[in-house]
Amino acid sequence: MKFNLENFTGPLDLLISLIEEEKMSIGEITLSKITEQYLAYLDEVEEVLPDELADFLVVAARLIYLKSKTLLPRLLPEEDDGPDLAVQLKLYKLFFDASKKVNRLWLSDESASVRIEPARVVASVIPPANFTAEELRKSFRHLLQKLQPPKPIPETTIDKTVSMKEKIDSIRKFLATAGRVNFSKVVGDLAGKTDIIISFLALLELFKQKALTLDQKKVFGDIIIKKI
Amino acid sequence: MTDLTGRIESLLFVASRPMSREEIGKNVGASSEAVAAAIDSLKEKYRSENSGICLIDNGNDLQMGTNPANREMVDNVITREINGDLTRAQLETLTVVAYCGPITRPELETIRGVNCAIILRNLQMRGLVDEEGADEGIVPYYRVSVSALRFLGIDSPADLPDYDELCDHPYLKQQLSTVHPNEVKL
Amino acid sequence: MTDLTGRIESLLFVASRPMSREEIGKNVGASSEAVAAAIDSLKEKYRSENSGICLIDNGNDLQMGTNPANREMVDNVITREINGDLTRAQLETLTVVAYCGPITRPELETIRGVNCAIILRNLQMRGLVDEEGADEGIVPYYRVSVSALRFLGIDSPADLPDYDELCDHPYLKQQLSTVHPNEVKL
Repeated sequence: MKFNLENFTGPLDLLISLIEEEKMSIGEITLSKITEQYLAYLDEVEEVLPDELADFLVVAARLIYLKSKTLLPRLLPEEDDGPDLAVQLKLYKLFFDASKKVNRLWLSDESASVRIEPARVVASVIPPANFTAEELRKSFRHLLQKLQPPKPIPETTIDKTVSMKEKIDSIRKFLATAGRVNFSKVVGDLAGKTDIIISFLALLELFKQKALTLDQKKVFGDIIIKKI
Repeated sequence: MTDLTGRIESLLFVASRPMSREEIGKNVGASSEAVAAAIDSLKEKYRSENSGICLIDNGNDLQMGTNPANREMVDNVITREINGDLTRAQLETLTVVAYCGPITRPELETIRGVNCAIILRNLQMRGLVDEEGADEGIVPYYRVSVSALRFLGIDSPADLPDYDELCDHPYLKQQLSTVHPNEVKL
Repeated sequence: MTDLTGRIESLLFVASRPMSREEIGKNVGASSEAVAAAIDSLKEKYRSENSGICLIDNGNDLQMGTNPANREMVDNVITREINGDLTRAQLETLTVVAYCGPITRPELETIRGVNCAIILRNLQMRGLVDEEGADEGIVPYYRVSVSALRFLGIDSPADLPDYDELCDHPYLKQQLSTVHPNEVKL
Protein backbone atom coordinates (compact mmCIF):
# COMPACT_ATOMS: atom_id res chain seq x y z
CA MET A 1 0.00 0.00 0.00
CA LYS A 2 1.33 3.42 -0.87
CA PHE A 3 0.38 6.30 1.39
CA ASN A 4 0.86 9.94 0.92
CA LEU A 5 0.42 12.45 3.70
CA GLU A 6 -0.50 15.06 1.15
CA ASN A 7 -3.75 13.23 0.52
CA PHE A 8 -4.84 14.47 3.92
CA THR A 9 -5.26 18.01 5.12
CA GLY A 10 -3.91 16.99 8.53
CA PRO A 11 -3.93 14.25 11.17
CA LEU A 12 -7.60 14.86 12.01
CA ASP A 13 -8.55 14.38 8.38
CA LEU A 14 -6.67 11.07 8.43
CA LEU A 15 -8.50 10.02 11.62
CA ILE A 16 -11.87 10.88 10.09
CA SER A 17 -11.11 8.81 7.03
CA LEU A 18 -9.98 5.84 9.15
CA ILE A 19 -13.13 6.08 11.27
CA GLU A 20 -15.33 6.31 8.20
CA GLU A 21 -13.60 3.26 6.74
CA GLU A 22 -14.54 1.33 9.88
CA LYS A 23 -18.05 2.81 9.80
CA MET A 24 -17.76 3.79 13.46
CA SER A 25 -18.78 6.93 15.31
CA ILE A 26 -16.32 9.28 16.93
CA GLY A 27 -15.50 8.41 20.54
CA GLU A 28 -12.65 7.29 22.75
CA ILE A 29 -13.31 3.60 22.08
CA THR A 30 -13.22 4.15 18.32
CA LEU A 31 -10.04 6.16 18.60
CA SER A 32 -8.35 3.46 20.59
CA LYS A 33 -9.44 0.90 18.01
CA ILE A 34 -7.94 2.78 15.08
CA THR A 35 -4.69 3.64 16.86
CA GLU A 36 -2.98 0.74 15.16
CA GLN A 37 -4.12 1.69 11.67
CA TYR A 38 -3.05 5.25 12.33
CA LEU A 39 0.42 4.18 13.44
CA ALA A 40 0.67 1.73 10.54
CA TYR A 41 -0.14 4.59 8.25
CA LEU A 42 2.63 6.73 9.68
CA ASP A 43 5.02 3.79 9.26
CA GLU A 44 4.34 3.78 5.57
CA VAL A 45 5.09 7.45 5.10
CA GLU A 46 8.25 7.60 7.12
CA GLU A 47 10.43 7.69 4.02
CA VAL A 48 9.18 11.20 3.26
CA LEU A 49 9.36 13.67 6.10
CA PRO A 50 7.25 16.69 5.31
CA ASP A 51 7.00 19.42 7.93
CA GLU A 52 3.46 18.34 8.72
CA LEU A 53 4.68 15.02 10.09
CA ALA A 54 5.16 16.69 13.48
CA ASP A 55 1.43 17.36 13.71
CA PHE A 56 0.69 13.73 12.79
CA LEU A 57 3.05 12.55 15.52
CA VAL A 58 1.38 14.74 18.16
CA VAL A 59 -1.88 12.99 17.42
CA ALA A 60 -0.12 9.62 17.41
CA ALA A 61 1.10 10.29 20.94
CA ARG A 62 -2.39 11.20 22.08
CA LEU A 63 -3.84 8.07 20.47
CA ILE A 64 -1.27 5.90 22.22
CA TYR A 65 -2.13 7.57 25.51
CA LEU A 66 -5.85 6.97 24.94
CA LYS A 67 -5.20 3.38 23.97
CA SER A 68 -3.13 2.68 27.06
CA LYS A 69 -5.87 4.30 29.14
CA THR A 70 -8.52 1.94 27.75
CA LEU A 71 -6.23 -1.02 28.26
CA LEU A 72 -5.31 -0.06 31.83
CA PRO A 73 -8.20 2.09 33.02
CA ARG A 74 -7.33 1.88 36.73
CA LEU A 75 -3.64 2.53 36.51
CA LEU A 76 -3.70 5.91 34.84
CA PRO A 77 -4.78 9.12 36.56
CA GLU A 78 -7.69 10.92 34.96
CA GLU A 79 -6.48 14.44 35.52
CA ASP A 80 -3.97 16.18 33.30
CA ASP A 81 -5.33 14.51 30.19
CA GLY A 82 -4.88 17.63 28.11
CA PRO A 83 -7.35 18.52 25.37
CA ASP A 84 -9.87 15.80 24.66
CA LEU A 85 -9.05 14.21 21.31
CA ALA A 86 -12.57 12.89 20.79
CA VAL A 87 -14.05 16.37 21.30
CA GLN A 88 -11.46 17.88 19.04
CA LEU A 89 -12.29 15.36 16.36
CA LYS A 90 -16.05 15.89 16.68
CA LEU A 91 -15.53 19.62 16.35
CA TYR A 92 -13.24 19.11 13.38
CA LYS A 93 -15.89 16.93 11.77
CA LEU A 94 -18.44 19.76 12.06
CA PHE A 95 -16.17 22.04 10.06
CA PHE A 96 -15.18 19.22 7.74
CA ASP A 97 -18.86 18.84 6.84
CA ALA A 98 -19.42 22.61 6.70
CA SER A 99 -16.51 22.97 4.29
CA LYS A 100 -18.37 20.80 1.79
CA LYS A 101 -21.32 23.17 1.94
CA VAL A 102 -19.00 26.15 1.64
CA ASN A 103 -17.48 24.53 -1.43
CA ARG A 104 -20.92 24.28 -3.02
CA LEU A 105 -21.32 28.04 -2.49
CA TRP A 106 -17.83 28.57 -3.90
CA LEU A 107 -18.57 26.55 -7.02
CA SER A 108 -22.05 27.98 -7.57
CA ASP A 109 -22.53 30.62 -10.19
CA GLU A 110 -23.95 33.12 -7.76
CA SER A 111 -21.49 35.78 -6.69
CA ALA A 112 -21.58 39.52 -6.22
CA SER A 113 -19.78 41.86 -8.58
CA VAL A 114 -18.39 45.22 -7.60
CA ARG A 115 -18.13 48.45 -9.48
CA ILE A 116 -14.99 50.41 -10.18
CA GLU A 117 -15.44 54.15 -9.94
CA PRO A 118 -14.07 55.58 -13.19
CA ALA A 119 -10.82 57.49 -12.66
CA ARG A 120 -11.30 61.23 -12.50
CA VAL A 121 -8.91 63.86 -13.69
CA VAL A 122 -7.41 65.49 -10.66
CA ALA A 123 -6.19 69.05 -11.11
CA SER A 124 -2.72 68.41 -9.77
CA VAL A 125 -1.14 65.21 -8.57
CA ILE A 126 0.73 65.95 -5.37
CA PRO A 127 3.10 63.28 -4.13
CA PRO A 128 1.97 61.75 -0.85
CA ALA A 129 3.70 63.43 2.08
CA ASN A 130 5.23 60.16 3.27
CA PHE A 131 6.62 59.22 -0.14
CA THR A 132 10.34 59.65 0.44
CA ALA A 133 13.36 57.49 -0.28
CA GLU A 134 13.98 57.12 3.44
CA GLU A 135 10.41 55.89 4.03
CA LEU A 136 10.90 53.31 1.28
CA ARG A 137 14.14 52.10 2.86
CA LYS A 138 12.49 51.82 6.27
CA SER A 139 9.54 49.98 4.78
CA PHE A 140 11.87 47.51 3.05
CA ARG A 141 13.79 46.83 6.28
CA HIS A 142 10.52 46.22 8.06
CA LEU A 143 9.46 43.76 5.36
CA LEU A 144 12.77 41.88 5.57
CA GLN A 145 12.25 41.52 9.29
CA LYS A 146 8.97 39.79 8.59
CA LEU A 147 10.59 37.53 6.01
CA GLN A 148 13.45 36.47 8.26
CA PRO A 149 13.38 32.68 8.27
CA PRO A 150 12.74 31.03 11.62
CA LYS A 151 15.62 29.20 13.32
CA PRO A 152 15.79 25.65 12.01
CA ILE A 153 14.32 23.03 14.30
CA PRO A 154 16.83 20.30 15.25
CA GLU A 155 16.32 17.31 13.03
CA THR A 156 15.54 13.89 14.38
CA THR A 157 14.61 10.72 12.62
CA ILE A 158 11.65 8.49 13.21
CA ASP A 159 12.47 4.94 14.16
CA LYS A 160 11.36 2.20 11.88
CA THR A 161 8.59 0.50 13.79
CA VAL A 162 6.64 -2.66 13.44
CA SER A 163 2.89 -2.70 13.69
CA MET A 164 1.15 -3.72 16.88
CA LYS A 165 -0.24 -6.78 15.17
CA GLU A 166 3.24 -7.96 14.22
CA LYS A 167 4.36 -7.37 17.77
CA ILE A 168 1.48 -9.32 19.24
CA ASP A 169 2.32 -12.19 16.91
CA SER A 170 5.93 -12.10 17.92
CA ILE A 171 5.11 -12.13 21.64
CA ARG A 172 2.79 -15.09 21.09
CA LYS A 173 5.59 -16.86 19.25
CA PHE A 174 8.04 -16.22 22.08
CA LEU A 175 5.56 -17.57 24.60
CA ALA A 176 4.68 -20.57 22.47
CA THR A 177 8.29 -21.73 22.42
CA ALA A 178 9.52 -20.62 25.85
CA GLY A 179 6.42 -20.17 28.04
CA ARG A 180 8.02 -17.11 29.60
CA VAL A 181 9.99 -14.22 28.25
CA ASN A 182 11.36 -10.86 29.44
CA PHE A 183 10.00 -7.66 27.97
CA SER A 184 13.55 -6.53 27.15
CA LYS A 185 13.92 -9.59 24.94
CA VAL A 186 10.62 -8.87 23.16
CA VAL A 187 11.70 -5.37 22.17
CA GLY A 188 15.27 -6.40 21.38
CA ASP A 189 18.47 -4.44 21.74
CA LEU A 190 18.09 -2.15 18.76
CA ALA A 191 14.54 -1.01 19.44
CA GLY A 192 13.69 2.66 19.07
CA LYS A 193 11.24 4.54 21.27
CA THR A 194 8.26 3.97 18.99
CA ASP A 195 9.13 0.29 18.86
CA ILE A 196 9.08 0.09 22.64
CA ILE A 197 5.74 1.89 22.79
CA ILE A 198 4.21 -0.49 20.27
CA SER A 199 5.61 -3.52 22.10
CA PHE A 200 4.21 -2.24 25.37
CA LEU A 201 0.78 -1.63 23.83
CA ALA A 202 0.90 -5.13 22.34
CA LEU A 203 1.69 -6.47 25.78
CA LEU A 204 -1.21 -4.60 27.36
CA GLU A 205 -3.52 -5.85 24.64
CA LEU A 206 -2.53 -9.47 25.26
CA PHE A 207 -2.84 -8.93 29.01
CA LYS A 208 -6.34 -7.58 28.51
CA GLN A 209 -7.19 -10.65 26.42
CA LYS A 210 -5.97 -12.69 29.43
CA ALA A 211 -3.40 -14.40 27.22
CA LEU A 212 -0.56 -13.87 29.68
CA THR A 213 0.43 -12.73 33.14
CA LEU A 214 2.85 -9.96 33.92
CA ASP A 215 5.31 -9.57 36.73
CA GLN A 216 7.57 -6.63 37.51
CA LYS A 217 9.85 -6.82 40.56
CA LYS A 218 10.55 -3.12 40.87
CA VAL A 219 9.57 0.18 39.23
CA PHE A 220 11.20 0.45 35.77
CA GLY A 221 12.51 -3.10 36.23
CA ASP A 222 12.21 -5.65 33.45
CA ILE A 223 8.76 -7.14 32.94
CA ILE A 224 8.48 -10.91 33.01
CA ILE A 225 5.80 -12.25 30.67
CA LYS A 226 4.30 -15.69 31.36
CA LYS A 227 1.91 -17.73 29.30
CA ILE A 228 -1.37 -18.66 31.00
CA MET B 1 -25.29 67.07 2.64
CA THR B 2 -27.56 64.14 3.22
CA ASP B 3 -27.93 62.39 6.56
CA LEU B 4 -25.18 60.07 7.79
CA THR B 5 -26.70 56.96 6.21
CA GLY B 6 -26.83 58.70 2.83
CA ARG B 7 -23.24 59.90 3.15
CA ILE B 8 -22.04 56.37 3.89
CA GLU B 9 -24.09 55.15 0.94
CA SER B 10 -22.36 57.68 -1.35
CA LEU B 11 -18.99 56.75 0.09
CA LEU B 12 -19.40 53.01 -0.40
CA PHE B 13 -20.73 53.61 -3.91
CA VAL B 14 -17.57 55.41 -5.05
CA ALA B 15 -15.09 53.48 -2.89
CA SER B 16 -14.31 50.71 -5.46
CA ARG B 17 -12.81 48.61 -2.66
CA PRO B 18 -13.75 47.25 0.75
CA MET B 19 -13.65 50.03 3.34
CA SER B 20 -13.19 49.49 7.06
CA ARG B 21 -15.63 50.90 9.60
CA GLU B 22 -12.77 53.05 10.88
CA GLU B 23 -12.08 54.54 7.45
CA ILE B 24 -15.77 55.16 6.92
CA GLY B 25 -15.95 57.03 10.22
CA LYS B 26 -12.99 59.20 9.24
CA ASN B 27 -14.37 59.99 5.80
CA VAL B 28 -17.85 60.91 6.93
CA GLY B 29 -16.73 62.52 10.18
CA ALA B 30 -18.84 60.52 12.63
CA SER B 31 -18.32 58.45 15.78
CA SER B 32 -18.06 54.70 15.53
CA GLU B 33 -21.43 54.31 17.29
CA ALA B 34 -23.16 56.63 14.83
CA VAL B 35 -21.46 54.85 11.91
CA ALA B 36 -22.54 51.44 13.22
CA ALA B 37 -26.16 52.57 13.50
CA ALA B 38 -26.11 54.12 10.03
CA ILE B 39 -24.60 50.96 8.54
CA ASP B 40 -27.40 48.94 10.10
CA SER B 41 -30.06 51.08 8.52
CA LEU B 42 -28.25 50.95 5.18
CA LYS B 43 -28.15 47.17 5.35
CA GLU B 44 -31.85 47.20 6.07
CA LYS B 45 -32.40 49.18 2.89
CA TYR B 46 -30.58 46.64 0.71
CA ARG B 47 -31.64 43.46 2.46
CA SER B 48 -34.66 42.72 0.24
CA GLU B 49 -34.21 39.69 -2.01
CA ASN B 50 -35.13 41.74 -5.07
CA SER B 51 -32.60 44.47 -4.38
CA GLY B 52 -30.11 44.80 -7.21
CA ILE B 53 -27.43 46.02 -4.82
CA CYS B 54 -26.20 44.24 -1.70
CA LEU B 55 -24.00 45.35 1.15
CA ILE B 56 -21.23 42.86 1.96
CA ASP B 57 -19.89 43.01 5.51
CA ASN B 58 -17.20 40.77 7.01
CA GLY B 59 -17.55 42.46 10.39
CA ASN B 60 -14.78 44.92 9.71
CA ASP B 61 -14.89 45.99 6.06
CA LEU B 62 -17.89 46.86 3.93
CA GLN B 63 -18.33 46.93 0.19
CA MET B 64 -21.27 47.40 -2.12
CA GLY B 65 -21.86 44.72 -4.71
CA THR B 66 -24.54 43.41 -7.02
CA ASN B 67 -27.06 40.87 -5.78
CA PRO B 68 -25.33 37.47 -6.29
CA ALA B 69 -28.50 36.16 -7.90
CA ASN B 70 -27.95 38.50 -10.85
CA ARG B 71 -24.48 37.19 -11.62
CA GLU B 72 -25.33 35.76 -15.01
CA MET B 73 -26.88 39.01 -16.21
CA VAL B 74 -24.04 41.12 -14.81
CA ASP B 75 -21.58 38.94 -16.72
CA ASN B 76 -23.02 40.48 -19.91
CA VAL B 77 -21.50 43.85 -19.08
CA ILE B 78 -18.35 43.17 -17.09
CA THR B 79 -15.63 40.56 -17.36
CA ARG B 80 -16.10 37.64 -15.07
CA GLU B 81 -13.47 37.35 -12.39
CA ILE B 82 -11.67 34.01 -12.26
CA ASN B 83 -11.71 32.51 -8.79
CA GLY B 84 -10.07 29.16 -9.40
CA ASP B 85 -10.73 26.11 -7.26
CA LEU B 86 -9.74 25.84 -3.64
CA THR B 87 -7.59 22.94 -2.47
CA ARG B 88 -9.13 20.85 0.31
CA ALA B 89 -6.79 22.37 2.87
CA GLN B 90 -7.58 25.90 1.68
CA LEU B 91 -11.29 25.16 1.75
CA GLU B 92 -11.11 23.71 5.24
CA THR B 93 -9.08 26.64 6.58
CA LEU B 94 -11.30 29.21 4.88
CA THR B 95 -14.33 27.49 6.39
CA VAL B 96 -13.00 27.64 9.94
CA VAL B 97 -11.89 31.27 9.51
CA ALA B 98 -15.27 32.20 8.02
CA TYR B 99 -17.34 30.57 10.78
CA CYS B 100 -15.09 31.44 13.73
CA GLY B 101 -13.42 34.66 12.61
CA PRO B 102 -11.94 36.82 13.91
CA ILE B 103 -9.72 33.95 15.01
CA THR B 104 -6.05 33.70 15.94
CA ARG B 105 -3.70 31.20 14.37
CA PRO B 106 -3.30 29.11 17.55
CA GLU B 107 -7.08 28.83 17.81
CA LEU B 108 -7.34 27.84 14.16
CA GLU B 109 -4.60 25.25 14.60
CA THR B 110 -6.34 23.80 17.64
CA ILE B 111 -9.42 23.21 15.54
CA ARG B 112 -7.60 21.86 12.48
CA GLY B 113 -4.91 19.99 14.42
CA VAL B 114 -2.27 21.08 11.97
CA ASN B 115 0.09 24.00 11.42
CA CYS B 116 -1.70 26.62 9.32
CA ALA B 117 1.04 29.17 8.61
CA ILE B 118 1.50 28.37 4.93
CA ILE B 119 -2.15 27.85 4.15
CA LEU B 120 -3.09 31.18 5.80
CA ARG B 121 -0.46 32.94 3.73
CA ASN B 122 -1.87 31.27 0.64
CA LEU B 123 -5.37 32.43 1.42
CA GLN B 124 -4.13 35.95 2.11
CA MET B 125 -2.32 36.00 -1.21
CA ARG B 126 -5.55 35.01 -2.93
CA GLY B 127 -7.26 37.84 -1.06
CA LEU B 128 -9.70 35.48 0.67
CA VAL B 129 -8.55 36.02 4.25
CA ASP B 130 -7.60 39.29 5.95
CA GLU B 131 -5.01 39.57 8.70
CA GLU B 132 -5.49 42.21 11.38
CA GLY B 133 -3.53 43.48 14.31
CA ALA B 134 -0.02 42.49 13.15
CA ASP B 135 1.03 46.12 12.77
CA GLU B 136 -0.19 46.93 16.26
CA GLY B 137 2.12 44.27 17.65
CA ILE B 138 -0.67 42.06 18.96
CA VAL B 139 -1.31 38.43 18.05
CA PRO B 140 -2.81 38.76 14.59
CA TYR B 141 -6.27 37.48 13.97
CA TYR B 142 -7.89 36.44 10.76
CA ARG B 143 -11.27 36.89 9.20
CA VAL B 144 -12.83 36.01 5.87
CA SER B 145 -12.41 38.86 3.37
CA VAL B 146 -15.18 40.80 1.71
CA SER B 147 -14.01 39.37 -1.64
CA ALA B 148 -14.37 35.81 -0.33
CA LEU B 149 -17.93 36.56 0.83
CA ARG B 150 -18.59 38.10 -2.56
CA PHE B 151 -17.40 34.97 -4.39
CA LEU B 152 -19.46 32.80 -2.05
CA GLY B 153 -22.48 34.91 -2.91
CA ILE B 154 -23.34 35.85 0.67
CA ASP B 155 -23.57 39.21 2.46
CA SER B 156 -21.91 38.25 5.73
CA PRO B 157 -20.50 35.23 7.59
CA ALA B 158 -23.86 34.93 9.36
CA ASP B 159 -25.35 33.83 6.03
CA LEU B 160 -23.16 30.70 5.95
CA PRO B 161 -25.00 27.37 6.18
CA ASP B 162 -25.73 26.37 9.81
CA TYR B 163 -23.84 29.44 11.02
CA ASP B 164 -25.67 29.87 14.33
CA GLU B 165 -25.19 26.24 15.24
CA LEU B 166 -21.48 26.16 14.44
CA CYS B 167 -20.25 29.55 15.57
CA ASP B 168 -20.97 28.92 19.22
CA HIS B 169 -21.06 25.18 19.39
CA PRO B 170 -20.23 23.79 22.86
CA TYR B 171 -17.38 21.75 21.34
CA LEU B 172 -15.90 24.94 19.94
CA LYS B 173 -15.92 26.65 23.32
CA GLN B 174 -14.46 23.59 25.00
CA GLN B 175 -11.73 23.23 22.39
CA LEU B 176 -10.77 26.91 22.27
CA SER B 177 -10.57 27.06 26.05
CA THR B 178 -7.52 24.78 25.75
CA VAL B 179 -5.57 27.37 23.78
CA HIS B 180 -3.12 29.26 25.94
CA PRO B 181 -2.08 32.69 24.74
CA ASN B 182 1.58 31.77 25.23
CA GLU B 183 1.30 28.98 22.69
CA VAL B 184 1.55 31.47 19.88
CA LYS B 185 4.07 30.34 17.32
CA LEU B 186 5.55 33.01 15.15
CA MET C 1 -32.42 36.23 -10.57
CA THR C 2 -34.17 39.15 -8.96
CA ASP C 3 -37.16 40.93 -10.43
CA LEU C 4 -36.69 43.31 -13.37
CA THR C 5 -36.18 46.39 -11.20
CA GLY C 6 -33.45 44.63 -9.26
CA ARG C 7 -31.77 43.47 -12.46
CA ILE C 8 -31.68 47.00 -13.82
CA GLU C 9 -30.35 48.21 -10.48
CA SER C 10 -27.49 45.66 -10.66
CA LEU C 11 -26.78 46.59 -14.24
CA LEU C 12 -26.58 50.35 -13.67
CA PHE C 13 -24.52 49.78 -10.54
CA VAL C 14 -21.71 47.85 -12.21
CA ALA C 15 -21.81 49.69 -15.53
CA SER C 16 -20.32 52.92 -14.08
CA ARG C 17 -21.39 54.70 -17.27
CA PRO C 18 -24.57 56.03 -18.86
CA MET C 19 -26.66 53.30 -20.47
CA SER C 20 -29.46 53.77 -22.97
CA ARG C 21 -32.92 52.36 -22.32
CA GLU C 22 -32.44 50.17 -25.36
CA GLU C 23 -29.17 48.72 -24.07
CA ILE C 24 -30.74 48.13 -20.69
CA GLY C 25 -33.63 46.27 -22.30
CA LYS C 26 -31.24 44.04 -24.23
CA ASN C 27 -29.17 43.17 -21.18
CA VAL C 28 -32.05 42.39 -18.87
CA GLY C 29 -34.13 40.75 -21.59
CA ALA C 30 -37.32 42.77 -21.26
CA SER C 31 -39.62 44.86 -23.45
CA SER C 32 -39.23 48.63 -23.55
CA GLU C 33 -42.57 49.05 -21.71
CA ALA C 34 -41.50 46.74 -18.91
CA VAL C 35 -38.12 48.48 -18.73
CA ALA C 36 -39.76 51.91 -18.55
CA ALA C 37 -42.02 50.79 -15.69
CA ALA C 38 -39.09 49.23 -13.81
CA ILE C 39 -36.99 52.36 -14.26
CA ASP C 40 -39.83 54.41 -12.77
CA SER C 41 -39.94 52.27 -9.68
CA LEU C 42 -36.16 52.36 -9.38
CA LYS C 43 -36.22 56.16 -9.57
CA GLU C 44 -38.83 56.13 -6.87
CA LYS C 45 -36.48 54.11 -4.66
CA TYR C 46 -33.66 56.63 -4.99
CA ARG C 47 -35.73 59.81 -5.01
CA SER C 48 -35.48 60.54 -1.29
CA GLU C 49 -33.37 63.60 -0.48
CA ASN C 50 -31.30 61.55 1.96
CA SER C 51 -30.43 58.82 -0.52
CA GLY C 52 -26.69 58.54 -1.09
CA ILE C 53 -27.20 57.20 -4.60
CA CYS C 54 -29.21 58.91 -7.30
CA LEU C 55 -30.39 57.97 -10.76
CA ILE C 56 -29.51 60.45 -13.50
CA ASP C 57 -31.83 60.31 -16.51
CA ASN C 58 -31.49 62.48 -19.60
CA GLY C 59 -34.61 60.93 -21.12
CA ASN C 60 -32.62 58.38 -23.07
CA ASP C 61 -29.58 57.36 -21.02
CA LEU C 62 -29.51 56.44 -17.37
CA GLN C 63 -26.60 56.45 -14.98
CA MET C 64 -26.21 55.73 -11.30
CA GLY C 65 -24.27 58.32 -9.35
CA THR C 66 -23.86 59.80 -5.92
CA ASN C 67 -26.32 62.37 -4.60
CA PRO C 68 -25.07 65.85 -5.65
CA ALA C 69 -25.69 66.98 -2.05
CA ASN C 70 -22.71 64.82 -1.05
CA ARG C 71 -20.50 66.17 -3.82
CA GLU C 72 -18.00 67.84 -1.52
CA MET C 73 -17.49 64.77 0.67
CA VAL C 74 -17.11 62.48 -2.37
CA ASP C 75 -14.59 64.85 -3.97
CA ASN C 76 -12.59 64.93 -0.76
CA VAL C 77 -12.56 61.16 -0.50
CA ILE C 78 -11.41 60.69 -4.07
CA THR C 79 -8.75 63.37 -3.78
CA ARG C 80 -7.47 61.72 -0.65
CA GLU C 81 -7.27 58.37 -2.43
CA ILE C 82 -5.00 60.01 -4.99
CA ASN C 83 -3.06 62.60 -2.99
CA GLY C 84 -3.28 61.49 0.61
CA ASP C 85 -0.57 59.78 2.61
CA LEU C 86 0.29 56.24 1.58
CA THR C 87 -0.98 53.59 3.94
CA ARG C 88 1.55 51.20 5.37
CA ALA C 89 0.48 48.47 2.95
CA GLN C 90 0.67 50.84 -0.02
CA LEU C 91 4.10 52.04 1.04
CA GLU C 92 5.36 48.48 1.38
CA THR C 93 4.00 47.52 -2.03
CA LEU C 94 5.53 50.58 -3.63
CA THR C 95 8.82 49.79 -1.91
CA VAL C 96 8.98 46.25 -3.29
CA VAL C 97 8.04 47.48 -6.77
CA ALA C 98 10.70 50.21 -6.57
CA TYR C 99 13.55 48.00 -5.31
CA CYS C 100 12.64 44.78 -7.12
CA GLY C 101 10.86 46.03 -10.26
CA PRO C 102 10.10 45.07 -12.91
CA ILE C 103 8.13 42.53 -10.93
CA THR C 104 4.99 40.50 -11.61
CA ARG C 105 2.00 40.54 -9.32
CA PRO C 106 2.43 36.88 -8.26
CA GLU C 107 6.05 37.60 -7.30
CA LEU C 108 5.04 40.72 -5.41
CA GLU C 109 2.29 38.83 -3.58
CA THR C 110 4.68 36.02 -2.71
CA ILE C 111 7.06 38.49 -1.12
CA ARG C 112 4.36 40.40 0.73
CA GLY C 113 2.19 37.40 1.47
CA VAL C 114 -1.02 39.26 0.71
CA ASN C 115 -3.12 40.00 -2.32
CA CYS C 116 -2.01 43.27 -3.94
CA ALA C 117 -4.59 43.80 -6.69
CA ILE C 118 -6.41 46.74 -5.12
CA ILE C 119 -3.23 48.42 -3.87
CA LEU C 120 -1.56 48.16 -7.27
CA ARG C 121 -4.62 49.73 -8.86
CA ASN C 122 -4.46 52.60 -6.41
CA LEU C 123 -0.71 53.11 -6.96
CA GLN C 124 -1.28 53.16 -10.71
CA MET C 125 -4.10 55.65 -10.25
CA ARG C 126 -1.74 57.84 -8.24
CA GLY C 127 0.74 57.62 -11.09
CA LEU C 128 3.42 56.07 -8.90
CA VAL C 129 3.55 52.64 -10.54
CA ASP C 130 3.41 51.66 -14.22
CA GLU C 131 2.03 48.42 -15.58
CA GLU C 132 3.65 46.88 -18.65
CA GLY C 133 3.04 43.90 -20.86
CA ALA C 134 -0.70 43.55 -20.32
CA ASP C 135 -1.35 44.44 -23.96
CA GLU C 136 1.01 41.73 -25.21
CA GLY C 137 -1.04 39.14 -23.38
CA ILE C 138 1.76 38.20 -20.99
CA VAL C 139 1.66 38.35 -17.20
CA PRO C 140 1.99 42.10 -16.61
CA TYR C 141 4.89 43.39 -14.63
CA TYR C 142 5.15 46.55 -12.59
CA ARG C 143 7.83 49.15 -12.11
CA VAL C 144 8.04 52.46 -10.33
CA SER C 145 7.02 55.34 -12.61
CA VAL C 146 9.26 58.10 -13.89
CA SER C 147 7.22 60.69 -12.02
CA ALA C 148 7.63 58.69 -8.81
CA LEU C 149 11.41 58.78 -9.30
CA ARG C 150 11.12 62.49 -9.90
CA PHE C 151 9.17 62.94 -6.65
CA LEU C 152 11.92 61.03 -4.87
CA GLY C 153 14.55 63.22 -6.52
CA ILE C 154 16.51 60.32 -7.98
CA ASP C 155 17.35 59.25 -11.53
CA SER C 156 16.81 55.51 -11.25
CA PRO C 157 15.81 52.85 -8.70
CA ALA C 158 19.55 52.06 -8.30
CA ASP C 159 19.87 55.41 -6.49
CA LEU C 160 17.54 54.23 -3.72
CA PRO C 161 19.19 53.88 -0.30
CA ASP C 162 21.00 50.54 0.18
CA TYR C 163 19.77 49.47 -3.25
CA ASP C 164 22.51 46.89 -3.93
CA GLU C 165 21.99 45.17 -0.64
CA LEU C 166 18.21 45.15 -0.71
CA CYS C 167 17.27 44.61 -4.35
CA ASP C 168 18.04 40.90 -4.29
CA HIS C 169 18.29 40.16 -0.60
CA PRO C 170 18.59 36.42 0.21
CA TYR C 171 15.33 36.54 2.23
CA LEU C 172 13.48 37.61 -0.89
CA LYS C 173 14.99 34.84 -2.98
CA GLN C 174 14.13 32.32 -0.32
CA GLN C 175 10.58 33.57 -0.13
CA LEU C 176 10.17 33.36 -3.89
CA SER C 177 11.54 29.82 -3.94
CA THR C 178 9.15 28.54 -1.25
CA VAL C 179 6.07 28.98 -3.37
CA HIS C 180 4.94 26.21 -5.62
CA PRO C 181 4.15 27.63 -9.04
CA ASN C 182 0.71 26.04 -9.06
CA GLU C 183 -0.24 27.83 -5.88
CA VAL C 184 0.16 31.19 -7.53
CA LYS C 185 -3.20 32.15 -8.90
CA LEU C 186 -3.28 34.92 -11.45
